[in-house]
Amino acid sequence: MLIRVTDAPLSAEEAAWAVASPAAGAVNIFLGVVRNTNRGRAVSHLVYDAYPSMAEKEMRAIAEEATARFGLEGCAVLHRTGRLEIGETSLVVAVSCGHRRESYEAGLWIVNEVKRRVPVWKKEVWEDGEEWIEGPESLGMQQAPASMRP
Amino acid sequence: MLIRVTDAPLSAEEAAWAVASPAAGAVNIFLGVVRNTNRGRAVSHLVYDAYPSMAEKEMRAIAEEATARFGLEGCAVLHRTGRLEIGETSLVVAVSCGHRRESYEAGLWIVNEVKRRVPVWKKEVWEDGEEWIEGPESLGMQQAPASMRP
Amino acid sequence: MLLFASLAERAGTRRLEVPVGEGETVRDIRDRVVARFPQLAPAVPTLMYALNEEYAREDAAVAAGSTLALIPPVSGG
Amino acid sequence: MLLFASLAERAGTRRLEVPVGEGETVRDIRDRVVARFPQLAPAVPTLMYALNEEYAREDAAVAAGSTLALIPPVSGG
Repeated sequence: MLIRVTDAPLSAEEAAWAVASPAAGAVNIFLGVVRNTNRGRAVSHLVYDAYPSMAEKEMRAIAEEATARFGLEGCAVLHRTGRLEIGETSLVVAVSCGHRRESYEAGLWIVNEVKRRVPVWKKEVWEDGEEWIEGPESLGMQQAPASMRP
Repeated sequence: MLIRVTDAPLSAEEAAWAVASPAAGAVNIFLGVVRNTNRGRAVSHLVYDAYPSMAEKEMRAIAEEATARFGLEGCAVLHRTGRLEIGETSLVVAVSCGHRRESYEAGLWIVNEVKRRVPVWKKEVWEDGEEWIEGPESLGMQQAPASMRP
Repeated sequence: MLLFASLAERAGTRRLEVPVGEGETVRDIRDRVVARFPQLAPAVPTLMYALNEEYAREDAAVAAGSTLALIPPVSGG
Repeated sequence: MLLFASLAERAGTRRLEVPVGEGETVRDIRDRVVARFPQLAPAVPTLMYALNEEYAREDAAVAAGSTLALIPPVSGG
Protein backbone atom coordinates (compact mmCIF):
# COMPACT_ATOMS: atom_id res chain seq x y z
CA MET A 1 0.00 0.00 0.00
CA LEU A 2 1.50 3.32 -1.09
CA ILE A 3 0.16 6.47 0.61
CA ARG A 4 1.79 9.87 0.22
CA VAL A 5 1.19 13.61 0.48
CA THR A 6 4.03 15.40 -1.26
CA ASP A 7 4.98 18.61 -3.03
CA ALA A 8 6.92 16.65 -5.66
CA PRO A 9 5.40 15.68 -9.06
CA LEU A 10 3.28 12.51 -9.09
CA SER A 11 3.83 9.61 -11.47
CA ALA A 12 1.25 7.16 -12.83
CA GLU A 13 4.06 4.72 -13.49
CA GLU A 14 5.20 4.68 -9.85
CA ALA A 15 1.62 3.98 -8.75
CA ALA A 16 1.28 1.18 -11.31
CA TRP A 17 4.42 -0.48 -9.95
CA ALA A 18 3.21 -0.03 -6.38
CA VAL A 19 0.01 -2.00 -6.99
CA ALA A 20 1.53 -4.74 -9.16
CA SER A 21 0.64 -8.27 -8.05
CA PRO A 22 0.78 -11.65 -9.79
CA ALA A 23 -2.81 -12.25 -8.66
CA ALA A 24 -4.11 -9.05 -10.30
CA GLY A 25 -5.76 -9.18 -13.72
CA ALA A 26 -6.83 -5.53 -13.67
CA VAL A 27 -5.06 -2.31 -12.72
CA ASN A 28 -6.92 0.98 -12.71
CA ILE A 29 -5.12 4.31 -12.37
CA PHE A 30 -6.90 7.62 -11.96
CA LEU A 31 -5.13 10.96 -12.37
CA GLY A 32 -6.75 14.16 -11.16
CA VAL A 33 -5.32 16.86 -13.41
CA VAL A 34 -5.40 20.67 -13.28
CA ARG A 35 -7.66 21.85 -16.09
CA ASN A 36 -7.66 25.22 -17.76
CA THR A 37 -11.24 26.13 -16.83
CA ASN A 38 -13.59 25.59 -13.91
CA ARG A 39 -17.21 26.68 -13.74
CA GLY A 40 -16.65 28.49 -17.04
CA ARG A 41 -13.76 30.59 -15.78
CA ALA A 42 -10.18 30.44 -17.12
CA VAL A 43 -7.81 29.05 -14.47
CA SER A 44 -4.18 30.22 -14.31
CA HIS A 45 -2.99 27.64 -11.78
CA LEU A 46 -3.96 25.98 -8.50
CA VAL A 47 -2.40 26.02 -5.05
CA TYR A 48 -3.06 23.02 -2.79
CA ASP A 49 -2.83 23.19 0.98
CA ALA A 50 -3.07 20.12 3.20
CA TYR A 51 -2.86 18.85 6.75
CA PRO A 52 -0.30 16.28 5.65
CA SER A 53 -0.13 13.93 8.64
CA MET A 54 -3.90 13.70 8.99
CA ALA A 55 -4.38 13.52 5.21
CA GLU A 56 -2.10 10.49 5.02
CA LYS A 57 -3.97 8.91 7.93
CA GLU A 58 -7.31 9.39 6.16
CA MET A 59 -5.92 8.21 2.82
CA ARG A 60 -4.62 5.06 4.49
CA ALA A 61 -7.97 4.44 6.18
CA ILE A 62 -9.74 4.84 2.82
CA ALA A 63 -7.29 2.48 1.10
CA GLU A 64 -7.73 -0.13 3.82
CA GLU A 65 -11.50 0.12 3.67
CA ALA A 66 -11.43 -0.21 -0.13
CA THR A 67 -9.10 -3.19 0.07
CA ALA A 68 -11.52 -5.06 2.31
CA ARG A 69 -14.63 -3.93 0.45
CA PHE A 70 -13.48 -4.64 -3.12
CA GLY A 71 -10.92 -7.40 -2.51
CA LEU A 72 -7.99 -5.36 -3.78
CA GLU A 73 -4.54 -6.82 -4.32
CA GLY A 74 -2.85 -3.40 -4.21
CA CYS A 75 -3.77 0.22 -3.60
CA ALA A 76 -1.93 3.54 -3.95
CA VAL A 77 -3.21 7.02 -3.07
CA LEU A 78 -0.95 10.02 -3.72
CA HIS A 79 -1.85 13.69 -3.33
CA ARG A 80 0.31 16.59 -4.32
CA THR A 81 0.44 19.98 -2.57
CA GLY A 82 1.79 23.42 -3.45
CA ARG A 83 1.50 25.25 -6.77
CA LEU A 84 0.31 23.17 -9.74
CA GLU A 85 0.18 24.35 -13.33
CA ILE A 86 -2.40 23.36 -15.96
CA GLY A 87 -1.91 19.71 -16.91
CA GLU A 88 -0.11 18.73 -13.72
CA THR A 89 -1.39 15.84 -11.63
CA SER A 90 -2.79 16.61 -8.17
CA LEU A 91 -4.12 13.15 -7.27
CA VAL A 92 -3.24 9.59 -8.22
CA VAL A 93 -5.45 6.66 -7.18
CA ALA A 94 -4.31 3.23 -8.36
CA VAL A 95 -5.82 -0.14 -7.53
CA SER A 96 -5.23 -3.71 -8.63
CA CYS A 97 -7.56 -6.68 -8.28
CA GLY A 98 -8.80 -9.77 -10.04
CA HIS A 99 -11.19 -8.32 -12.57
CA ARG A 100 -11.92 -5.10 -14.40
CA ARG A 101 -15.32 -4.14 -13.01
CA GLU A 102 -14.11 -4.13 -9.41
CA SER A 103 -11.05 -2.11 -10.41
CA TYR A 104 -13.24 0.66 -11.83
CA GLU A 105 -15.71 0.56 -8.94
CA ALA A 106 -12.99 0.58 -6.29
CA GLY A 107 -11.09 3.40 -7.98
CA LEU A 108 -14.10 5.68 -8.23
CA TRP A 109 -15.14 4.89 -4.66
CA ILE A 110 -11.67 5.87 -3.39
CA VAL A 111 -11.56 9.11 -5.40
CA ASN A 112 -14.98 10.08 -4.04
CA GLU A 113 -13.90 9.33 -0.47
CA VAL A 114 -10.67 11.31 -0.91
CA LYS A 115 -12.66 14.32 -2.07
CA ARG A 116 -15.12 13.89 0.77
CA ARG A 117 -12.88 13.51 3.79
CA VAL A 118 -9.16 14.01 3.20
CA PRO A 119 -8.04 17.37 4.61
CA VAL A 120 -6.71 18.99 1.43
CA TRP A 121 -7.83 22.32 -0.03
CA LYS A 122 -7.33 24.01 -3.35
CA LYS A 123 -7.11 27.66 -4.25
CA GLU A 124 -8.03 28.62 -7.79
CA VAL A 125 -5.96 31.41 -9.21
CA TRP A 126 -7.29 33.36 -12.20
CA GLU A 127 -5.67 36.22 -14.07
CA ASP A 128 -7.63 38.72 -11.98
CA GLY A 129 -8.05 37.07 -8.61
CA GLU A 130 -8.04 33.93 -6.53
CA GLU A 131 -10.23 31.97 -4.18
CA TRP A 132 -10.05 28.98 -1.84
CA ILE A 133 -12.55 26.40 -3.03
CA GLU A 134 -14.60 25.04 -0.16
CA GLY A 135 -16.29 21.69 -0.55
CA PRO A 136 -15.87 18.98 -3.15
CA GLU A 137 -16.46 19.73 -6.83
CA SER A 138 -19.03 16.98 -6.81
CA LEU A 139 -21.40 19.48 -5.23
CA GLY A 140 -20.99 21.40 -8.48
CA MET A 141 -23.20 24.41 -8.81
CA GLN A 142 -25.22 23.47 -5.76
CA GLN A 143 -22.60 25.26 -3.74
CA ALA A 144 -21.82 28.78 -4.79
CA PRO A 145 -18.19 29.95 -4.56
CA ALA A 146 -17.44 31.71 -1.27
CA SER A 147 -17.29 35.07 -3.04
CA MET A 148 -20.93 34.70 -4.12
CA ARG A 149 -22.23 33.90 -0.67
CA PRO A 150 -23.82 36.57 1.52
CA MET B 1 -6.35 9.28 -30.48
CA LEU B 2 -3.81 6.50 -30.07
CA ILE B 3 -4.77 3.04 -31.39
CA ARG B 4 -2.30 0.20 -31.69
CA VAL B 5 -1.98 -3.58 -31.90
CA THR B 6 1.62 -4.50 -31.25
CA ASP B 7 3.88 -7.30 -30.02
CA ALA B 8 6.00 -4.80 -28.07
CA PRO B 9 5.46 -4.10 -24.33
CA LEU B 10 2.74 -1.57 -23.48
CA SER B 11 3.27 1.47 -21.27
CA ALA B 12 0.72 3.23 -19.05
CA GLU B 13 2.88 6.33 -19.22
CA GLU B 14 2.74 6.52 -23.02
CA ALA B 15 -1.05 6.23 -22.89
CA ALA B 16 -1.26 8.97 -20.23
CA TRP B 17 0.75 11.30 -22.45
CA ALA B 18 -1.38 10.42 -25.47
CA VAL B 19 -4.61 11.53 -23.78
CA ALA B 20 -3.23 14.66 -22.10
CA SER B 21 -5.30 17.80 -22.72
CA PRO B 22 -5.47 21.18 -20.96
CA ALA B 23 -9.26 20.79 -20.85
CA ALA B 24 -9.10 17.45 -19.03
CA GLY B 25 -9.52 17.29 -15.26
CA ALA B 26 -9.59 13.49 -15.12
CA VAL B 27 -7.46 10.79 -16.72
CA ASN B 28 -8.32 7.13 -16.27
CA ILE B 29 -5.96 4.36 -17.32
CA PHE B 30 -6.85 0.68 -17.27
CA LEU B 31 -4.29 -2.07 -17.60
CA GLY B 32 -5.33 -5.61 -18.37
CA VAL B 33 -2.63 -7.78 -16.82
CA VAL B 34 -1.78 -11.48 -17.07
CA ARG B 35 -2.61 -13.07 -13.73
CA ASN B 36 -1.23 -16.24 -12.27
CA THR B 37 -4.56 -18.07 -12.04
CA ASN B 38 -7.77 -18.26 -14.02
CA ARG B 39 -10.83 -20.25 -13.03
CA GLY B 40 -8.82 -21.72 -10.18
CA ARG B 41 -6.06 -23.08 -12.41
CA ALA B 42 -2.40 -21.96 -12.30
CA VAL B 43 -1.46 -20.12 -15.51
CA SER B 44 2.09 -20.35 -16.88
CA HIS B 45 1.72 -17.65 -19.55
CA LEU B 46 -0.66 -16.45 -22.28
CA VAL B 47 -0.34 -16.23 -26.04
CA TYR B 48 -2.42 -13.61 -27.83
CA ASP B 49 -3.37 -13.87 -31.47
CA ALA B 50 -5.08 -11.04 -33.39
CA TYR B 51 -6.37 -9.93 -36.74
CA PRO B 52 -4.33 -6.75 -36.43
CA SER B 53 -5.73 -4.55 -39.20
CA MET B 54 -9.34 -5.32 -38.30
CA ALA B 55 -8.61 -5.11 -34.58
CA GLU B 56 -7.23 -1.60 -34.99
CA LYS B 57 -10.28 -0.65 -37.08
CA GLU B 58 -12.64 -1.90 -34.34
CA MET B 59 -10.60 -0.26 -31.59
CA ARG B 60 -10.74 3.05 -33.44
CA ALA B 61 -14.50 2.72 -33.93
CA ILE B 62 -14.94 2.02 -30.21
CA ALA B 63 -12.75 5.00 -29.27
CA GLU B 64 -14.69 7.30 -31.58
CA GLU B 65 -18.02 6.10 -30.24
CA ALA B 66 -16.81 6.59 -26.65
CA THR B 67 -15.50 10.05 -27.46
CA ALA B 68 -18.92 11.14 -28.72
CA ARG B 69 -20.85 9.34 -26.02
CA PHE B 70 -18.84 10.49 -22.97
CA GLY B 71 -17.40 13.78 -24.25
CA LEU B 72 -13.80 12.60 -24.10
CA GLU B 73 -10.85 14.91 -24.66
CA GLY B 74 -8.49 12.04 -25.44
CA CYS B 75 -8.59 8.27 -25.86
CA ALA B 76 -5.95 5.55 -26.27
CA VAL B 77 -6.53 1.83 -26.83
CA LEU B 78 -3.50 -0.47 -27.09
CA HIS B 79 -3.50 -4.25 -27.33
CA ARG B 80 -0.48 -6.47 -27.20
CA THR B 81 -0.05 -9.79 -29.05
CA GLY B 82 2.31 -12.72 -28.79
CA ARG B 83 3.58 -14.44 -25.65
CA LEU B 84 2.93 -12.61 -22.36
CA GLU B 85 4.27 -13.63 -18.96
CA ILE B 86 2.50 -13.22 -15.60
CA GLY B 87 2.34 -9.52 -14.70
CA GLU B 88 2.70 -8.25 -18.26
CA THR B 89 0.13 -5.87 -19.70
CA SER B 90 -2.07 -7.12 -22.54
CA LEU B 91 -4.46 -4.15 -22.83
CA VAL B 92 -4.25 -0.43 -22.07
CA VAL B 93 -7.34 1.78 -22.22
CA ALA B 94 -6.79 5.44 -21.32
CA VAL B 95 -9.30 8.28 -21.47
CA SER B 96 -9.30 11.93 -20.47
CA CYS B 97 -12.30 14.18 -19.92
CA GLY B 98 -13.64 16.93 -17.72
CA HIS B 99 -14.65 15.03 -14.62
CA ARG B 100 -13.88 11.82 -12.78
CA ARG B 101 -17.19 9.97 -13.04
CA GLU B 102 -17.25 10.10 -16.84
CA SER B 103 -13.63 8.98 -16.97
CA TYR B 104 -14.47 5.80 -15.05
CA GLU B 105 -17.68 5.15 -16.97
CA ALA B 106 -16.04 5.71 -20.35
CA GLY B 107 -13.04 3.54 -19.50
CA LEU B 108 -15.13 0.58 -18.38
CA TRP B 109 -17.43 0.93 -21.39
CA ILE B 110 -14.43 0.80 -23.75
CA VAL B 111 -12.86 -2.21 -22.03
CA ASN B 112 -16.16 -4.06 -22.25
CA GLU B 113 -16.52 -3.22 -25.95
CA VAL B 114 -12.94 -4.29 -26.66
CA LYS B 115 -13.62 -7.65 -25.05
CA ARG B 116 -16.89 -7.99 -26.91
CA ARG B 117 -15.90 -7.20 -30.47
CA VAL B 118 -12.19 -6.71 -31.15
CA PRO B 119 -10.76 -9.74 -32.99
CA VAL B 120 -8.12 -10.82 -30.48
CA TRP B 121 -7.83 -14.25 -28.88
CA LYS B 122 -5.88 -15.61 -25.98
CA LYS B 123 -4.47 -19.04 -25.35
CA GLU B 124 -3.93 -20.06 -21.74
CA VAL B 125 -0.87 -22.18 -21.19
CA TRP B 126 -0.63 -24.27 -18.02
CA GLU B 127 2.15 -26.54 -16.88
CA ASP B 128 0.33 -29.54 -18.32
CA GLY B 129 -1.54 -28.22 -21.31
CA GLU B 130 -3.00 -25.25 -23.16
CA GLU B 131 -6.27 -24.02 -24.58
CA TRP B 132 -7.59 -21.18 -26.71
CA ILE B 133 -10.13 -19.24 -24.68
CA GLU B 134 -13.26 -18.60 -26.69
CA GLY B 135 -15.53 -15.76 -25.65
CA PRO B 136 -15.01 -12.93 -23.20
CA GLU B 137 -14.20 -13.65 -19.57
CA SER B 138 -17.20 -11.59 -18.68
CA LEU B 139 -19.26 -14.67 -19.46
CA GLY B 140 -17.41 -16.25 -16.56
CA MET B 141 -18.59 -19.70 -15.63
CA GLN B 142 -21.64 -19.45 -17.85
CA GLN B 143 -19.43 -20.61 -20.66
CA ALA B 144 -17.52 -23.79 -20.04
CA PRO B 145 -14.00 -24.01 -21.49
CA ALA B 146 -13.92 -25.69 -24.89
CA SER B 147 -12.35 -28.81 -23.37
CA MET B 148 -15.41 -29.31 -21.18
CA ARG B 149 -17.93 -29.02 -23.99
CA PRO B 150 -19.41 -32.11 -25.67
CA MET C 1 -9.48 -16.63 -46.25
CA LEU C 2 -7.85 -15.80 -42.91
CA LEU C 3 -7.79 -18.16 -39.93
CA PHE C 4 -6.86 -17.27 -36.37
CA ALA C 5 -6.24 -18.80 -32.96
CA SER C 6 -7.70 -22.30 -32.56
CA LEU C 7 -8.80 -22.40 -36.22
CA ALA C 8 -5.32 -21.64 -37.49
CA GLU C 9 -3.89 -24.36 -35.26
CA ARG C 10 -6.50 -26.91 -36.37
CA ALA C 11 -6.06 -26.15 -40.08
CA GLY C 12 -2.29 -25.79 -39.80
CA THR C 13 -2.38 -22.51 -41.71
CA ARG C 14 -3.40 -18.88 -41.19
CA ARG C 15 -4.16 -18.11 -44.81
CA LEU C 16 -5.91 -19.86 -47.69
CA GLU C 17 -6.63 -18.85 -51.26
CA VAL C 18 -10.19 -19.95 -52.05
CA PRO C 19 -11.86 -19.64 -55.48
CA VAL C 20 -15.14 -17.65 -55.46
CA GLY C 21 -18.00 -18.38 -57.85
CA GLU C 22 -20.43 -15.70 -58.98
CA GLY C 23 -23.18 -14.96 -56.43
CA GLU C 24 -21.54 -16.97 -53.68
CA THR C 25 -22.01 -16.00 -50.05
CA VAL C 26 -19.90 -16.14 -46.91
CA ARG C 27 -21.64 -19.42 -46.09
CA ASP C 28 -20.71 -20.96 -49.44
CA ILE C 29 -17.04 -20.13 -49.03
CA ARG C 30 -16.99 -21.31 -45.43
CA ASP C 31 -18.60 -24.62 -46.40
CA ARG C 32 -15.99 -25.13 -49.09
CA VAL C 33 -13.19 -24.57 -46.58
CA VAL C 34 -14.79 -26.82 -43.95
CA ALA C 35 -15.16 -29.56 -46.59
CA ARG C 36 -11.42 -29.42 -47.11
CA PHE C 37 -10.59 -29.03 -43.39
CA PRO C 38 -13.21 -31.10 -41.57
CA GLN C 39 -11.38 -30.47 -38.29
CA LEU C 40 -12.89 -26.95 -38.44
CA ALA C 41 -16.48 -28.24 -38.43
CA PRO C 42 -16.96 -28.27 -34.61
CA ALA C 43 -16.16 -24.52 -34.51
CA VAL C 44 -18.78 -23.52 -37.08
CA PRO C 45 -21.74 -22.99 -34.70
CA THR C 46 -19.91 -20.21 -32.78
CA LEU C 47 -18.15 -18.54 -35.71
CA MET C 48 -18.53 -14.97 -36.80
CA TYR C 49 -17.24 -13.62 -40.12
CA ALA C 50 -15.42 -10.55 -41.37
CA LEU C 51 -15.47 -9.45 -44.98
CA ASN C 52 -12.75 -6.92 -45.79
CA GLU C 53 -12.25 -6.22 -42.06
CA GLU C 54 -15.93 -5.62 -41.25
CA TYR C 55 -18.20 -8.05 -39.46
CA ALA C 56 -20.49 -9.70 -42.05
CA ARG C 57 -23.47 -12.06 -42.03
CA GLU C 58 -23.42 -15.57 -43.42
CA ASP C 59 -25.57 -14.54 -46.34
CA ALA C 60 -23.40 -11.60 -47.42
CA ALA C 61 -22.23 -11.82 -51.04
CA VAL C 62 -18.51 -12.31 -51.54
CA ALA C 63 -16.86 -10.56 -54.48
CA ALA C 64 -13.73 -12.08 -56.04
CA GLY C 65 -10.61 -10.63 -54.41
CA SER C 66 -12.35 -10.06 -51.05
CA THR C 67 -10.69 -10.95 -47.76
CA LEU C 68 -12.91 -13.25 -45.72
CA ALA C 69 -11.92 -14.08 -42.14
CA LEU C 70 -13.33 -16.72 -39.81
CA ILE C 71 -13.72 -15.13 -36.38
CA PRO C 72 -14.03 -17.46 -33.37
CA PRO C 73 -15.55 -15.90 -30.22
CA VAL C 74 -13.10 -13.16 -29.28
CA SER C 75 -11.25 -13.27 -25.96
CA GLY C 76 -8.97 -10.24 -25.96
CA GLY C 77 -8.29 -7.83 -23.14
CA MET D 1 -4.33 24.93 17.05
CA LEU D 2 -3.73 24.40 13.33
CA LEU D 3 -5.24 26.57 10.60
CA PHE D 4 -5.30 25.80 6.87
CA ALA D 5 -6.23 27.29 3.51
CA SER D 6 -8.56 30.31 3.76
CA LEU D 7 -8.43 30.26 7.58
CA ALA D 8 -4.65 30.47 7.63
CA GLU D 9 -4.76 33.37 5.19
CA ARG D 10 -7.42 35.21 7.17
CA ALA D 11 -5.64 34.73 10.49
CA GLY D 12 -2.19 35.35 9.02
CA THR D 13 -0.84 32.23 10.72
CA ARG D 14 -1.01 28.43 10.40
CA ARG D 15 -0.34 27.63 14.05
CA LEU D 16 -1.45 29.01 17.40
CA GLU D 17 -0.70 28.01 20.96
CA VAL D 18 -3.97 28.21 22.89
CA PRO D 19 -4.31 27.61 26.66
CA VAL D 20 -6.80 24.89 27.61
CA GLY D 21 -8.80 24.94 30.84
CA GLU D 22 -9.99 21.80 32.58
CA GLY D 23 -13.12 20.25 31.02
CA GLU D 24 -13.04 22.51 27.99
CA THR D 25 -14.40 21.29 24.63
CA VAL D 26 -13.52 21.85 20.99
CA ARG D 27 -16.20 24.53 20.92
CA ASP D 28 -14.67 26.40 23.85
CA ILE D 29 -11.24 26.50 22.25
CA ARG D 30 -12.67 27.51 18.88
CA ASP D 31 -14.65 30.34 20.46
CA ARG D 32 -11.54 31.62 22.20
CA VAL D 33 -9.65 31.68 18.89
CA VAL D 34 -12.51 33.33 17.00
CA ALA D 35 -12.70 35.99 19.73
CA ARG D 36 -9.07 36.83 19.03
CA PHE D 37 -9.41 36.51 15.22
CA PRO D 38 -12.93 37.78 14.43
CA GLN D 39 -12.17 37.48 10.72
CA LEU D 40 -12.61 33.71 11.19
CA ALA D 41 -16.20 34.04 12.40
CA PRO D 42 -17.88 33.79 8.94
CA ALA D 43 -16.24 30.36 8.43
CA VAL D 44 -17.53 28.82 11.65
CA PRO D 45 -20.88 27.46 10.33
CA THR D 46 -19.12 25.19 7.80
CA LEU D 47 -16.14 24.14 9.94
CA MET D 48 -15.23 20.64 10.95
CA TYR D 49 -12.65 19.79 13.62
CA ALA D 50 -9.81 17.36 14.08
CA LEU D 51 -8.39 16.45 17.46
CA ASN D 52 -5.01 14.71 17.24
CA GLU D 53 -5.59 13.99 13.53
CA GLU D 54 -9.03 12.44 13.93
CA TYR D 55 -12.31 14.14 13.07
CA ALA D 56 -13.98 15.27 16.32
CA ARG D 57 -17.30 16.79 17.37
CA GLU D 58 -17.69 20.25 18.83
CA ASP D 59 -18.47 18.82 22.25
CA ALA D 60 -15.39 16.58 22.42
CA ALA D 61 -13.22 17.24 25.46
CA VAL D 62 -9.77 18.69 24.75
CA ALA D 63 -6.89 17.56 26.93
CA ALA D 64 -3.93 19.87 27.46
CA GLY D 65 -1.24 19.21 24.85
CA SER D 66 -3.74 18.08 22.21
CA THR D 67 -3.54 19.22 18.60
CA LEU D 68 -6.79 20.78 17.49
CA ALA D 69 -7.26 21.68 13.81
CA LEU D 70 -9.97 23.78 12.19
CA ILE D 71 -11.02 21.99 9.00
CA PRO D 72 -12.87 24.03 6.36
CA PRO D 73 -14.87 22.00 3.80
CA VAL D 74 -12.24 19.94 2.01
CA SER D 75 -11.64 20.38 -1.74
CA GLY D 76 -8.79 18.04 -2.60
CA GLY D 77 -8.47 15.78 -5.59
